[in-house]
Amino acid sequence: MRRTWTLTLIVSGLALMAISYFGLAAPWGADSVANSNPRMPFAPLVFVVGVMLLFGSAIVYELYGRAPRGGGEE
Amino acid sequence: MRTVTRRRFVQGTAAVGGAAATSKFLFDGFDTVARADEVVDAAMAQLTEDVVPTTCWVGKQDCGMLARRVNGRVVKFEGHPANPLNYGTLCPKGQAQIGAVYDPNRVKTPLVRTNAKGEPGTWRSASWDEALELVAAEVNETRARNPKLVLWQKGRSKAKSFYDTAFVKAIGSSKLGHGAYCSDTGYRALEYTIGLHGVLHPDFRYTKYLLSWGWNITNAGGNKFCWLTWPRHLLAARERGMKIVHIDPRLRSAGPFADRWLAIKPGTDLAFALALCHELIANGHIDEEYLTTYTNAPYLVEDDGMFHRGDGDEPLVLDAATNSFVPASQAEAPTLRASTSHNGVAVKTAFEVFAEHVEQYTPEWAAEVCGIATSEIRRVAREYGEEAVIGSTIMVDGVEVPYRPVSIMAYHMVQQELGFQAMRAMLIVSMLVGAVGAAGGQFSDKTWKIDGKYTSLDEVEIGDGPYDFTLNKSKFYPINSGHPGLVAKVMADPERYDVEELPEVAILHMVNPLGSFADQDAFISTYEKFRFVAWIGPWISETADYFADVVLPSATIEKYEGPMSATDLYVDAKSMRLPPMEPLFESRGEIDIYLDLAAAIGVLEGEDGYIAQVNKALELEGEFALPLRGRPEVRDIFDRWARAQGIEEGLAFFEEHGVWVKGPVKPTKFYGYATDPVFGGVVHRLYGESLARYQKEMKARGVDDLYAVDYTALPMWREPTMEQSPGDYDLYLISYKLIEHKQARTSYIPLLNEISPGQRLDINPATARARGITDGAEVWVESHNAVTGETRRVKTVAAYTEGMRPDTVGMPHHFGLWTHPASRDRGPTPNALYFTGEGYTVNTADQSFHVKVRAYPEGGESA
Amino acid sequence: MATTQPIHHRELAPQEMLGRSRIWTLVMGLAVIGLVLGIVSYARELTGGMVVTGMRDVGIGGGATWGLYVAFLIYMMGVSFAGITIAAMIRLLKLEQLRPVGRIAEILSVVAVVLGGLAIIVDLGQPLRGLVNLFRYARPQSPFFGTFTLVLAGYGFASLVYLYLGSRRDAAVLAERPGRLQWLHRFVASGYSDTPEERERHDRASFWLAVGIVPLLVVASSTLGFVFGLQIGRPGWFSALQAPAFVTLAGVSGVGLVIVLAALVRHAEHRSDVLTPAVFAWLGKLMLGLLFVYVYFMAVELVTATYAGSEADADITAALLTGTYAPIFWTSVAFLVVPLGLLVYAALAKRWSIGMLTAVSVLVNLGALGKRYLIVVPSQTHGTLLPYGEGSYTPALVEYGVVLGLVALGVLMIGAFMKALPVIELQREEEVGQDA
Amino acid sequence: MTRYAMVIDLDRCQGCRACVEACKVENNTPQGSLWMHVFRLEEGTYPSTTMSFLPRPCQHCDNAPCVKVCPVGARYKREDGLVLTDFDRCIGCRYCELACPYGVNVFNWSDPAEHQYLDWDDPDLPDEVRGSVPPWHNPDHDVVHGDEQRRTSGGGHAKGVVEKCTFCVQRLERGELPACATTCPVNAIIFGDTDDPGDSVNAEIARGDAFDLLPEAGTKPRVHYVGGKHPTRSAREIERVEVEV
Repeated sequence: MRRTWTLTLIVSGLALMAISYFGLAAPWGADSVANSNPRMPFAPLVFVVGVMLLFGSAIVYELYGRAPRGGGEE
Repeated sequence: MRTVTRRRFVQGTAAVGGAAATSKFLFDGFDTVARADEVVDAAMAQLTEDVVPTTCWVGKQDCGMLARRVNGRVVKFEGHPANPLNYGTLCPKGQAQIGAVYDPNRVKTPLVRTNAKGEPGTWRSASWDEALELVAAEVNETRARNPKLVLWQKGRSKAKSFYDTAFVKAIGSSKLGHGAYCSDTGYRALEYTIGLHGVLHPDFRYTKYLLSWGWNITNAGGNKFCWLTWPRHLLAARERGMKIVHIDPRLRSAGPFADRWLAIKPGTDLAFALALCHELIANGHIDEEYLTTYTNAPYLVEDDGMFHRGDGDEPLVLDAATNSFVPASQAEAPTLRASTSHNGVAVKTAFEVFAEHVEQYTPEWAAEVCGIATSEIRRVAREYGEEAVIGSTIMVDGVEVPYRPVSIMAYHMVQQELGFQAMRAMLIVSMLVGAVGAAGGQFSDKTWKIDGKYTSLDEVEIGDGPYDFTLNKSKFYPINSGHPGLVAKVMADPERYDVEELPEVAILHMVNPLGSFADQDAFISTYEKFRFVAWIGPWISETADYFADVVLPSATIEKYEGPMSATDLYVDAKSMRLPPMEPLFESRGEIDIYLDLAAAIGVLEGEDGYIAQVNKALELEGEFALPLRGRPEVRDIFDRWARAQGIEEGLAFFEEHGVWVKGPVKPTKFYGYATDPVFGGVVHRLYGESLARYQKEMKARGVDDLYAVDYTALPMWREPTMEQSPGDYDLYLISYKLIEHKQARTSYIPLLNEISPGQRLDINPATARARGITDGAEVWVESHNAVTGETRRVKTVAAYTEGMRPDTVGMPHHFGLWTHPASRDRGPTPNALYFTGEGYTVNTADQSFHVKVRAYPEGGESA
Repeated sequence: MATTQPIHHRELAPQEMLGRSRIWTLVMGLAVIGLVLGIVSYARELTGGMVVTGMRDVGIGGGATWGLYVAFLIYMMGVSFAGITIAAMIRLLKLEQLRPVGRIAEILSVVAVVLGGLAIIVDLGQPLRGLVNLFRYARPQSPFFGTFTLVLAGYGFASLVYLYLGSRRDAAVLAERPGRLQWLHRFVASGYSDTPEERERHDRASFWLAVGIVPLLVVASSTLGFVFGLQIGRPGWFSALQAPAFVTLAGVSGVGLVIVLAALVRHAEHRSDVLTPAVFAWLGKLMLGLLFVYVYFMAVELVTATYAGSEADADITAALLTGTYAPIFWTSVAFLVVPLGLLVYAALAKRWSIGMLTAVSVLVNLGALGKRYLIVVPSQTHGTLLPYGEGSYTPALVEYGVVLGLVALGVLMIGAFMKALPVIELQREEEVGQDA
Repeated sequence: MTRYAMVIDLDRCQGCRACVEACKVENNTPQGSLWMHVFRLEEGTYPSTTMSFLPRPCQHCDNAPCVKVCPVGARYKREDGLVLTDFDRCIGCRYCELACPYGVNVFNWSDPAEHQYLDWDDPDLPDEVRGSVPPWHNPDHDVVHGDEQRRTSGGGHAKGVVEKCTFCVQRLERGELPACATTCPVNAIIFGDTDDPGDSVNAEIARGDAFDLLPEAGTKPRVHYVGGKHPTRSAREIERVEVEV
């Protein structure tokens, strides 16, 4: 289960980055007004979220099934 | 403290608390979508936009303009597409003048002085009525004794100067202009020699070889047009293959447009011209037909230099047809070159005398004097002579005229001690090849109109004094251009010039002697002597600042003025300055001011009153004449004028179209050869007999040789007086115009100061290094008066340029003003270095703008 | 022998909690002053507009439009890059003896990213717009996109995660002891129990994290290099070498700072027990390697500029070698070459004195700063392709103030961390056992 | 489809800087912000000195470095060839200024409203300008332009943003030529549509002596030059303007 979650995060993170970078952000090029706008508003934010998911996965991997508080289990 | 209490405008914003300012900064245009929409609504709300035709106010030639108005406020001036002067274009000043119109530092109300004269003024606001009454009282007080002791002085006249000359006539005052500082030397020389009112400019439509003689091609116009119109002609000619020989110590003036650059030594133009004459005669480039038919070249001259008149009073010539001596007007084929005797009197033709006279002026000699290679001088003379294709003719619009595609453009360069004769010599160069008034040849005025001075200058009667304060008809300056600087000298020491009565009241109209004339010191010490000074202008000039008792604020462009000639030589047109807005603040248009002033003085109505004079000046007769009773509306004056011109709509025509294009000018109007009678029926004076006569009379009255020496029948070289300055004053100072500025007053416009920031000393790097002057560093320029020994110095910054003669330095003639915050601290004016009076004034009472100086770095005083 | 016992049974060595020395207090005090100065300076910039800085338009403005701030940004990015690399390498290459500096490197990395980010903000004419519009409109094509998103978001976050996971164990240890920060320690520990599987899991996680970070870093720092490297319009910048040169010099300065910090901790907090000369020697060798490569790049760049360079490049090179910038240039070069010499000597003599290394580290960092400055500025003042004539740029006091403030902020962050968590990993008890 | 282009005839340019002033008044650019610059250049030593003039508007490149580097797409290229700046989006990073080989970008270092040639001593100033700053305020700049509906015309909109020549987008929309082309006293600036075969601008571009500025930069400018020659780096600028930001 822990593994599944972690992998899901990694994959989705990478996916978001890829989609945002290649699909949603402003298209490459300097020859039209379209180049100046992201295809989806806040696409760059999506990219950043992707990056965060990617590395956040490590936290999930380690903390899976732990309460954020409490010192060690009895 | 110059005027009512002031505070900094920006304090308002500066006072804003840090916190507020921060949020303003952070959120300024922060919202990136909503903002745009808001402003759309905001701006779209009730905007009324229209366009008003008018004419440029800042320059001298009144280019046609269209004023774009939004809600009644002018937001931009653009060129009027149909105006032949500028065809829709505008120069930098024309564009930037909007900054002057809205200048918060304009005089807002009439002002009355509250402190002593001779120091920066403090003022109180006054009503128009009070101010006008004050002026009227002072004027009338003096007029009662002698109206000539009221001095009316104006800077450049804008448009047809009918309304101010009408005022001068109505009150009978004396009058001074700025001419003696402009190019009047040249005007006198041409009026005297060929009867035209102007200096030298070419027939750009056909000329192929142009001597750009001290012409500031890329920065200044000529005497007839602003810079804008001349370069348009020049470029058209150039694209037809015209070659330009640039004769100027400074390359920048022609910039890339000089095909050849002859860096002549300042003040030696006469020598160069004489050498050209020498070469043209030597090469046989002589238009005998023109010289014998239309000039006094064949007139017989006796040894005393006077014409040989026999028993009659008309000069005789040797008629080759009958080989007899006959009066000039009756000769069929006058002989050009002869040296003979008649009734035992040895006589030579004037041309013979001239030819012998220029024998001495060889290219080798001139090369020495002018600092130009002999080969260059020969080359120019040869090319000029050959390009003239003497004898050829051309059909222009169905009229056959002689074709001499060689010409000279020369303007302010004549403002030098030998200017009058230099200009005569340059004109004679043109006369020798018959280029005067020929297609492609030498022009001077817009049309070939003979000026009254052609006769009057020949008949000057030199009086014995006492003289009037302009020294008109005096033994000092028999040919007189009315030199304000001389008037200053006279007022400083009347006895010396045999003058008894000095002016008491001055009405200064947009003229600023302290700022724009040479010899600042002289003016400061003289204007103090006026009992009363009234100033008319949109700003408080330096002169007003020191000496005005009353200031009458005039409008800038927001007024009626006109009519204006809009011809570019080849297309005839008239235009009008129409007010694109109501006069700002409490200012009034000049015509309104003069109407009110005339009324206050009590000369508005009546037979010789102001209105009557206006009728005369504008030729308003019959139904169009203004009624002599009651104060006319300014618009009505021009409406009558327009209808008198045959325009039914009257002024409404101009209010709709802006410019009245009458169509092309006929060649018979401007080609001297094509006019009827040819050359307006005057004989061109190659030989200036009367000049020699004046010299005799002057000497007979025992004036110093300095005054008389240049009154010679033929141009004669002598070393300029400035050369007598000590050797360590080893540089020549010249001054010149910048395209970004008009006189000094445009330094009131920050838009222009930005692209042309201030004073500088153009100096050749080699020259500078030898004196330890580094580029951009502060440098002292010190001038020396060769006659009085007086020295003057100013500090400015060095500007290296390889386009300057090593023995010459240059300064733009703008700047040096102090009353306007925008013009302060822009460096000195070169006028503070020039001298006027003996040695620095032309024999026609015109100003010389040459002086010997030395330059040394700040801190290097001992250098 | 290694018998596992619950950690709370273990006594905490007194010196293992740091941040109590007099030096620490002194440094923090100075930092607070610096920060205040920085804030005041930036306030002036906000209210008065950037006209209060020494920057001006390129061309008619006769100035440099990017100055000290950007130089500082690049420098900080480099530091951050190096910090996390070291940390990651310790993981990947199992460099047990370097573990004591591991966390120092991690902290350095996080702090540097934050400072770099702030350096961008203070350089913006519309800072608040920047924060919104970058997330809203950032364009991949602009090298800035890479710099901003990858560098800041990417490994800023990554190194934070890395630091966090690495700190859990020590937090757990501290969470046992009552104190003002117990809540924090508990939160960070987030239920860490020192069971073998927990440790094993942590090791695996951080291993992969490291694996993930390293390539990211190379990409990120390279894009930063591209910010300059891809500019045809700027002579002296259009150089393929930019990216690699950036990365190496980054490494040099980063390792340097790690050494300085380590030395400081060692001296101030008496941790010679773990921060052994061996640790420093290792770092020294690492720096030697990087420095050697960089000096090589530098030489190549110079040669290309002087020989193959265009007129414009030649002008810049002239300005660097003999002109306006010669003093900064040659000082920077000396600060990089002299240390190289010293390190080579140390390597040959096999004598790595900590004092010498610290001195060297300070020098190379100054040198690095200088080089960053010289990459940014001269090409603007002396590299205009149209005949604008020479420009000039001197940082204004405001700029120095702001940069000082940023540095101070960094110091405060590190200091605060030292208060909260051990800046040197607590030893695992099997090691304790060995000590015992 | 329209593709705007400009041709500057150096055989005609007299370096008068009327274009500079026309631009400033039309676009209300603040003090120190010159979108058009005219170089006055000097080469060689006396007496063999030569001089030349070089007007330099934004080159509106088809391959514009500034557009590529703009992090937020505030600087963008329009299909009609114009390179424009969205004043409401620019974050003021000045990256475009670095990327541009021609040095055409201008940054608002201080509050433009306080740099409109008006900071003179005068208590009545606020009344006199009646809220329009500068007094010749052009309302076209308050509205959005083009299909993209962005506020791109005029200058001095906000502190901390970059601005530059817009080819007078607001005038083009009214069917007028850019202010510089209109005012040029010697008609040295020719402006037109390269997609219209009948437009005179095409003939000019086709001239044998036509050249672009800094071709090596590969920016494909839409501003071309005819007559004269490309300035060398040995050219010295004389009579430099003194901008005060």
